[in-house]
Amino acid sequence: MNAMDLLLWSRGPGLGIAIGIFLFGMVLRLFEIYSLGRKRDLAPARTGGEGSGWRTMFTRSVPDRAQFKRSPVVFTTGYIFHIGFFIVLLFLLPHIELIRSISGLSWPALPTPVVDLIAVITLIALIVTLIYRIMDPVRRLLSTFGDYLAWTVTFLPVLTGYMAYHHLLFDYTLMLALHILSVELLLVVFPFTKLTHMVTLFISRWYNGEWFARKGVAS
Amino acid sequence: MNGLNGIGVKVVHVGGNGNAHAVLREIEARLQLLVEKGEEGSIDLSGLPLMPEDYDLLEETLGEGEVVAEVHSLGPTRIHETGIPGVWWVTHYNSDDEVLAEFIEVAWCPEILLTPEDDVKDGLEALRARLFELNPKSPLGGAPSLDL
Amino acid sequence: MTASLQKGINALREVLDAPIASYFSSCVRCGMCAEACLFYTETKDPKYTPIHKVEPLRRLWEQEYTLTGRVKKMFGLSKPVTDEELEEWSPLVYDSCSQCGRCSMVCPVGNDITYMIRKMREGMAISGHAPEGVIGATKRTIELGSPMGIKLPALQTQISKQEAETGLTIPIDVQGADYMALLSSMEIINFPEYLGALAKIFHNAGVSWTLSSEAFEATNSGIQIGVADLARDIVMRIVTAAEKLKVKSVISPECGHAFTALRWEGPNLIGRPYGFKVVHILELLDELRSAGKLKTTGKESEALTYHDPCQIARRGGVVEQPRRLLGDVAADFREMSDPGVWNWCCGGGGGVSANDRAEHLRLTAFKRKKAQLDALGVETMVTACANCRIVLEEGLEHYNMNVKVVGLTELVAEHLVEQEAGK
Amino acid sequence: MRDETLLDTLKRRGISRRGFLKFCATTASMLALPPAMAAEVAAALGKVRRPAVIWLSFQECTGCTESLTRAHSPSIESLIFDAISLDYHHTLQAASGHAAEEAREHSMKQDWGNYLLLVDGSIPLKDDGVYSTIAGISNLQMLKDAAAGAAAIVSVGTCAAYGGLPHANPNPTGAVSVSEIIKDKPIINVPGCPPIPAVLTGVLAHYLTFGAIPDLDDLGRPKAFFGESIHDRCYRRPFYDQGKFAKTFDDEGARNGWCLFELGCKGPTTHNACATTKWNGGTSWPVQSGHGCLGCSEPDFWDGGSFYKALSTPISPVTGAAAAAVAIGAAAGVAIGLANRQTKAAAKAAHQKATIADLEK
Amino acid sequence: MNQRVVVDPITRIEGHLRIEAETEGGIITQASSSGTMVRGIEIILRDRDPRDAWAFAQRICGVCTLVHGLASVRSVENALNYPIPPNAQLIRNLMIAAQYVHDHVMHFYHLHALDWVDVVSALKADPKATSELAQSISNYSKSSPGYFADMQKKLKDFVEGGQLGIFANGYWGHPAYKLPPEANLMAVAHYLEALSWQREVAKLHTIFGGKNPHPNFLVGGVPCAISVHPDHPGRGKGPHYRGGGGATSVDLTGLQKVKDLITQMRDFVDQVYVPDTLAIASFYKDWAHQGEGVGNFMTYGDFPANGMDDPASFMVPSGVILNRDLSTIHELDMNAADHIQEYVSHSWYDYSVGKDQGLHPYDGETTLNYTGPKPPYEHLDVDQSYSWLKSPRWKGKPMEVGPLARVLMLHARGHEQTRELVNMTLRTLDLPVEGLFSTLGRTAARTLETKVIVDAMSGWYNQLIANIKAGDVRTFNDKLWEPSTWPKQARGVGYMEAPRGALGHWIVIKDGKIDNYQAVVPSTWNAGPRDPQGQDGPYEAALKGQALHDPKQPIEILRTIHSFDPCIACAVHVTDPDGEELVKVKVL
Repeated sequence: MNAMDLLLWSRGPGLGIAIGIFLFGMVLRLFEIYSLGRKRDLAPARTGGEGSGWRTMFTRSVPDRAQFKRSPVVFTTGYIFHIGFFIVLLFLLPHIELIRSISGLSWPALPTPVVDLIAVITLIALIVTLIYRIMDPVRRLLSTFGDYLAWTVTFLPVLTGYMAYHHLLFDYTLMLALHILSVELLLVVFPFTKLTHMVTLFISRWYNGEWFARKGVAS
Repeated sequence: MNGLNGIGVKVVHVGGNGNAHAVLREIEARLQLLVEKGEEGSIDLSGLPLMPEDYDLLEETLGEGEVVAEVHSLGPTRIHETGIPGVWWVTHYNSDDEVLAEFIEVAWCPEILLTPEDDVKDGLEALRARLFELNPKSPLGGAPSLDL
Repeated sequence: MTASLQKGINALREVLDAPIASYFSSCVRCGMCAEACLFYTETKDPKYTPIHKVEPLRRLWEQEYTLTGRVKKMFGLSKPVTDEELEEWSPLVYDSCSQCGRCSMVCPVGNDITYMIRKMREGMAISGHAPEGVIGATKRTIELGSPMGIKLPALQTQISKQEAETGLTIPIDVQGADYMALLSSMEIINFPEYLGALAKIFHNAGVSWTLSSEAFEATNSGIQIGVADLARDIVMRIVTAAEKLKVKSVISPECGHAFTALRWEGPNLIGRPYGFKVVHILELLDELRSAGKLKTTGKESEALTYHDPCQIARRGGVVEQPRRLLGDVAADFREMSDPGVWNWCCGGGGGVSANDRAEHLRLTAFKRKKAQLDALGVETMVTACANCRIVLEEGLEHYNMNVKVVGLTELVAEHLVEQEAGK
Repeated sequence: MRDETLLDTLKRRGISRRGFLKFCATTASMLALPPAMAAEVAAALGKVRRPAVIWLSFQECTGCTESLTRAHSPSIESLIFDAISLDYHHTLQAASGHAAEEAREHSMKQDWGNYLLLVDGSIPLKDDGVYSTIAGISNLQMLKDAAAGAAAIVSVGTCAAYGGLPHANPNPTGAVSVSEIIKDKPIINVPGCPPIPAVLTGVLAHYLTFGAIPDLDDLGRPKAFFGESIHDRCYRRPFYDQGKFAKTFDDEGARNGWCLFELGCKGPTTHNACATTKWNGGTSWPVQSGHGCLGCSEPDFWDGGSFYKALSTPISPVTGAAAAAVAIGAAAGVAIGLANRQTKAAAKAAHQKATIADLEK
Repeated sequence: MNQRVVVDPITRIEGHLRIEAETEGGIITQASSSGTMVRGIEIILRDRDPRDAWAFAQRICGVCTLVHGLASVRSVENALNYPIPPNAQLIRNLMIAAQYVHDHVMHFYHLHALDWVDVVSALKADPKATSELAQSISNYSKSSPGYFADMQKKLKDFVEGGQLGIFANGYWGHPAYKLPPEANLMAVAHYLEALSWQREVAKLHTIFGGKNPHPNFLVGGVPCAISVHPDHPGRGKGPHYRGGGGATSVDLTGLQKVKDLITQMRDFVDQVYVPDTLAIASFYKDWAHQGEGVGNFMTYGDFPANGMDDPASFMVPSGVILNRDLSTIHELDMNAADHIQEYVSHSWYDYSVGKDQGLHPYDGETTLNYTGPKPPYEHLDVDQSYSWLKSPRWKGKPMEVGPLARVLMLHARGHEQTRELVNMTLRTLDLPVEGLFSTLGRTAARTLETKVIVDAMSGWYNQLIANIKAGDVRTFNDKLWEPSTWPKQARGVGYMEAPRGALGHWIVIKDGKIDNYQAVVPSTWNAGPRDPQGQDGPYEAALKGQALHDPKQPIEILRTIHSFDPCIACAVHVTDPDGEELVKVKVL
């Protein structure tokens, strides 16, 4: 199999398989979660919790100031790699074209050198995150194989995308194929690792926000 | 109606790609070699993608020199010395006047302008032959020899 | 597998619900919850990271309720939950968690870790991995009616004393009173002034109230140890008494977990809403105050601060009321750092104070409160939880700190505008 | 004449030493050799002899041959007259039928082991190759016979190099490339649909000059011409970097020469010399005229998705797979949901009311 | 003596074609035309994006490299009712015209000339006399004695070198060659001139389409944005200014180049192609009575002035002429189920409705089913299926398409310039009008229509420039570009006059994808096998009755076959009636 075959496979059947596994996995996960049910709270609430549930989905993205001071590295690198990852994902023209071809939606792209710079920053933030995970006793204790796997499959698309753009290691065709494959790996691994948090965190935050709100506390 | 003169034209250029700078640096290095060690060299301009702006920059920086020459063999070859002595601009055309190749030569004199030694030898014979035709009795006539 | 472990795991299977599944699905092991937990911040021991404390629960969820977990289990790739492990986890679930809920506030993905620990205790307790001290308290509550073993005669003694002190009648078993007050055994033994304070305030405000001889104890060890069946029995005593007396409301005393148990968990434990309302005493006082029925005079001149009991503030939603009340009676109120819903626990909530084995850890954790107080330089610390009060006093004593702890209700009572007595 | 060197030929045609020097300099430039190599080219060309060339056409459209006739430097006539001896070529040769076949057989016999074999078109293997025959002989047989005596093979065009259009899905005739069949001869792939004539003549010039095949990439293409992607050498590349893209074929961006990526240009993954050599004597090339690169010098480019869909998009719609996955996911979800509920219900059923006694282990 | 003649391969054509012919006493009594190569492009096209189809279809042929691409684009536009801007129409006309001029000249000199011109004989020519001959028929500048002497020397060097390359094994000296040495030398010189000329004029495609062969096309217009702007002054500087460095190749320099190329084309046609045709034809007048064919002629029409929806604006009109009757022109309907049908009774295909039924292309099927002999084979069974070509018929009748059909149609419809040119030709060659229905007529018609078309190019060019000057630079209509704007189902036909004749692509689109695609190409009309009624195709009919001077050197077959300008791969052998091969025939 040559580089072009690999690219065609990754853009064709590979993508279908990856998206299939991703959606299969995510739908399954949601069923797994919701099938466990939740008892209705019979205690009279101070305030309705739903609104607060929705609100917490977003407000929880902003840390409490004191809390930020306690873990600046985790917060800062976390912010940078999340935001960087999504800028690269959503504002590089080829990615927008992908989204447009699937969903019909599109928006203006950022200049490629800007995205390139952000990719580098994202990579650095991810590396710092990994180092911190290895060095910091709490994160080291908590970390499982799945955490390192999730880190790897997140890191690879950014790295291979950067390498493809700069023609590093392999020629662009092969590098692009590897880039797309790395994204497909991400999609395949996604539902079965903590990467599901991208979806389930909204569920969790809703539960959390709703729970606190019933007690009259904005969480 | 079929004239193009009536059309106002905007020529949109896409901006240089910076390769002119690379070429100029290389010229500088080669020129230094020529001065210090007498080494001649040339740069193939078709090896690098140059935008019109890059050409402009190259031409503007190098300027026009004193010598212009043209060789006619397998189509014309046009040569001019740039405003930097020792830096020659050599363009080979085919018989349809299309550019075949383009070089910047850094040399005392571009190689293609030098007369090949074999041609000089042939030329000497030819001249003697013509002299002989003019005056078969001249001391040189009739016995052309390369020994001279 | 032992029968007890079987029971424990069965209990965990029962309590695992959609929120927990979502929480475990969302956790990214970022470790930020560690920084929110005073047992970690004061020890720097990573095992006290809140989410780590529910690791056995996570594994059980994965094995029982996910496809990948089931597959892994089928191929013997997952580690089963064992008695040894639960024993190892017992100090993490009981000793180093006061159920303060702070981690639930900081988790970036929104996990309510406190909720998970509460649920995990259901399995721990039933499989015999609860600490001795907490088991004892629970036993006493069930068998004697109160965790400290206090019975009605002891209360009656205190009632008499307070009636004498205040010159007011303290009503008991009055049918149709508006409010039925509850007490925590800590108050009965250590802070009986609270009862007097109530009498004075209600007298002044003209509130009709009563105590119940059948259910005066508000604390609920069943909640702390984490056995819903027991907690239900305990709650049921109060519900039965209140409904028998046909009161409109039940007043939860200055006790954190009692409020949580009665106000938030109670209806869910008994499986139906109450026929009465539950208010915290601070809520009631604040209501009276805004209705103009609570008139105070004079203010404390010395610098004081307020310690928010976790279950009342963060987990109970009573945050502004104490501050308004204090505004009336304190001239030099100083807010602690991280106030209100961001407060730091005294270290003894969630059954930790009843857990002898945790004493050293609790005192270590108290360093957080010490640092807060040191930064503030106050002489008095007001609070609204008898358990907090005890724990704080022990901590202050341990660290030789010269700070007085008072209950807010008593403080308010001291500044009441006196009206004609003996109505 | 077969023993005459190229220098002899040129001299006989009255070309001076200066002319030869120029010829070598331009050849070196075309082959992307450093200018200093011109002297080596001269030395080599001074000695080489005209090789016999046999050109076989199989499943093709003659576009490759047409392309060769558009070669500018060297032109096809100078190639035919000066550089090579084109002994068999369907479209150009005078002879037909048996005479043509005889010319081929004669040339093969005379230069056995030394001739260059050029092939355009793919070779159908399905059903014993009935889908393409010449003189009643299957393409496969003719290729094998001719390849046996070749010094080297040049696969001209994408069909011969990689199977090309006949090989595209569903490949009704079982078409394959030359390299799928011939394994024991050096093969130079000169893909393109059609290939750039200068690339083909350049490859021939290289073979003539050095008597060996040029450096090839892993797809068997000469690195000198296929070493870089269209995108990297494209004059519109700065616009890609600036994020300026034509959105349709006739908007301001299109008229201003902005990048055609969004319109499906396959330049980034296509290796060819179009951007530098251009087409038809440097007149223009697809991107310069305004259409994205089709990627025609790459294997399986016909099956690389629509020519108008950006390189980063799926080749085939994923909606079907997505819908199926959601459906299967939901079915599996319902199944595991039921199982979960059963587990929970069983746990509830097994619940025995806790007593104080249970607390002690 | 009866012989079966099989010719394989025929060279100097595009593709692979084979003809088997029965001869009786040196006269062909029945010929069978067989295409021996198939790629299944129609099968490959299924389920693809209709907007991509042109690129696939274009690769049907690399010689008439433009026509299938354009027919494909037109079929999609017809199906979607997709209008294109006037500039796109003009640019397409220019590109089609350039294809004609390029293709016809190349056909004449490089594919056809060697049937009439003896290369070896040219060595005997007197350059001075050649110069006089050349100057007597044309004012072409390259006509000095020195020029022809140089040319002769070049040829001589080549021949003396002993390695004849592409000229090897030609039947030089065959008695059928009638030209004097001087005419042969002139023709050989022009053979080389035309090689260099065609390289140049192909550039018109390169400017608009990016490359040639296989320039690019676009559904909805042309893919070459015009980068001139009416509001801005020009720019350009110095002796080294190369031009063309603008945004696109269709800039000021590019348009000027187009103008120069049109002049270059016209000059060559006027000064070389037309005079050479007449000069060579004057030596072969006997060929005005041979190789006629079926006598039915058909055109679809092309070169619209107002878009494809207005056939009245076509420069080349459509119509059908039956039995040489120029007085009656039958109208044809591309969409009518009973007008155009393809038969497979002698083709290696299956139809679901049975092999003897004809199918309109919309319902066309492409199911490969080879039933011929296993290769290597000596002959085909011409009573059964014997070709990869189908047999298209109009109302059941075989039709000849191509230059002769067009010239006849223009003539019959009263096109003035065509009438003048035809009359001039007939006068010059002293031939009756019936002389057109022949091998010679076919070749001459090709030359004449080239003249008509090259003369029309300036008009389209001027109109394009006028539009640009007026500020209209539109080249593409994006309204129906997105498949989401299309109906769920649509079908259309894209047709054009390709250099080799009437070309149609029928497309059925379903859910934004190709559901069925059928191309009926000129060479299928001309070279297709017999139909169920046993009616010959035009090639077969044209060879019928042909006398062969020497069956071993059947130059006559090549002359007639080449006069059609075949665009397929074929082959011819000679075998006896029992199928036993007698002799393999060498063909020039």
